[in-house]
Amino acid sequence: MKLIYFSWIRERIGTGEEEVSLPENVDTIASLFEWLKSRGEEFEAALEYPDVVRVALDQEHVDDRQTSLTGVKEIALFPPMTGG
Amino acid sequence: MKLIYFSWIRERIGTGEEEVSLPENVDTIASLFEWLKSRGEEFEAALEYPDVVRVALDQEHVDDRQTSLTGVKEIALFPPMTGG
Amino acid sequence: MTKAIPDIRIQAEDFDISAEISQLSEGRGDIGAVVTFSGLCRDESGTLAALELEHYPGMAEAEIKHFAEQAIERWDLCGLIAIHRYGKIKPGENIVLVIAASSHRQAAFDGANFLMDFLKTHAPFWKKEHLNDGSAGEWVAAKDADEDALSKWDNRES
Amino acid sequence: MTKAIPDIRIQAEDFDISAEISQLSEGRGDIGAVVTFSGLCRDESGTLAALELEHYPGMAEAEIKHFAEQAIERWDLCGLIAIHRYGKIKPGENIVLVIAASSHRQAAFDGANFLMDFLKTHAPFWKKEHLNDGSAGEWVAAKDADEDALSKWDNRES
Repeated sequence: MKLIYFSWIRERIGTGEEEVSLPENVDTIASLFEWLKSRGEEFEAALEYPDVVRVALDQEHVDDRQTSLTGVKEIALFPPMTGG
Repeated sequence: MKLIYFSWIRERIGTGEEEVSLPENVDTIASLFEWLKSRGEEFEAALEYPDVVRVALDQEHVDDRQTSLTGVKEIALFPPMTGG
Repeated sequence: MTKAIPDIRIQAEDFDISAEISQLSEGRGDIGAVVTFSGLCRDESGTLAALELEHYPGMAEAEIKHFAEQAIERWDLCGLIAIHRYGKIKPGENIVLVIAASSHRQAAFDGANFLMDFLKTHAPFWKKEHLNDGSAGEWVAAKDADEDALSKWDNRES
Repeated sequence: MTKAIPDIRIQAEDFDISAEISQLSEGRGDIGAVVTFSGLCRDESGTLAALELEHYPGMAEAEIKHFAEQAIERWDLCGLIAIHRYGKIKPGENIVLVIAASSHRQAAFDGANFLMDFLKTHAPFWKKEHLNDGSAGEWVAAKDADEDALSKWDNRES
């Protein structure tokens, strides 16, 4: 499973992407957030305000935090977009 | 007094502009229209549908047909504009 | 802040949009958005050979300037250019260009859109068609839809 | 009629608006209106040295394409180009370009405006400021106004 981070979330975590093996009980976005926060204070800082963190599963925006991660290959976390 | 005609009004009248001396009783746009129509069938054809004819006095649009012509130097008659 | 002065040109020649944008924005740090509108001559499904554009010199510039100044005032534009061509124009060629520059994007969109709506209905230009089959073309009729388009600028806070 | 295919590019390089318009309209007789939007880097009253734009490769193209296809469908556009730059961009330089071509002017305005609103809020780009005084810049915060701007495309007949 590939995790990708952008903008200040990337800066707080200290890396742009990583390969991880998720524990079996980490099967939704909500549980992913909990698991990430348990991995250290850089992750806690990045997810300090989880409501502002946007999520894309295999490059598609997903709002519902109960969405299943089954079959997903790439998860991206990033703040609200500021393009244009 | 200079009269200027554009588009199909110019074509029907057969000239783009002319210098005229208005009779004393021709002192509004409405009376100008009546006087022009008396000048021949080319003018009658040009003013056949007077409601669609637009008028500019000294290069300013004027809607009210009772507007006075006193002091006006240039009167233009033309159909609805189709620029852009 | 000094109000921007609209740059209005009535000309036979074509225009270069990139060059006009550069002229407007070069060396300025306050412009965040530039909207351009260019109107082109359509071929009307291949029937049209050219449009011939007649205008009222003097009044054409004055009318466009009048509405351009309204647009600058209403949307606090940084700059506004309007170029309208006259003479014979072939399908695919440019007829008109409006460029609005602003700090913010909606102001640039609205300023350009507003000026185009007024230009269509208030600027003294008339178009005559020249047809490909050689027959005498008609003067293009004014459209009610163009007149109706003006209403979107009534009583609206920008 | 075949639907137009949007031309989406994410690139470091600048773009030339006239060249892009030519590419879109050359040899076509059905295009009557071309609207371009270019977004430029402002200097924020002289405090900004540059913006640094980060993006999500792959998803950026896909997201813009998704909304570009919606715009083409909704306004029956003849053509649509979107170019978004990434990397370091200095004040006065271009960031983004949208070009919408249509037979009619309001469709071109609306198509370009719609795509810009969605690009601002849905395309995965993030801007970081680099300041002139050398201090570490902030990541630009998303604006509620940009989110609100989307509502004008709801439940509206075009």
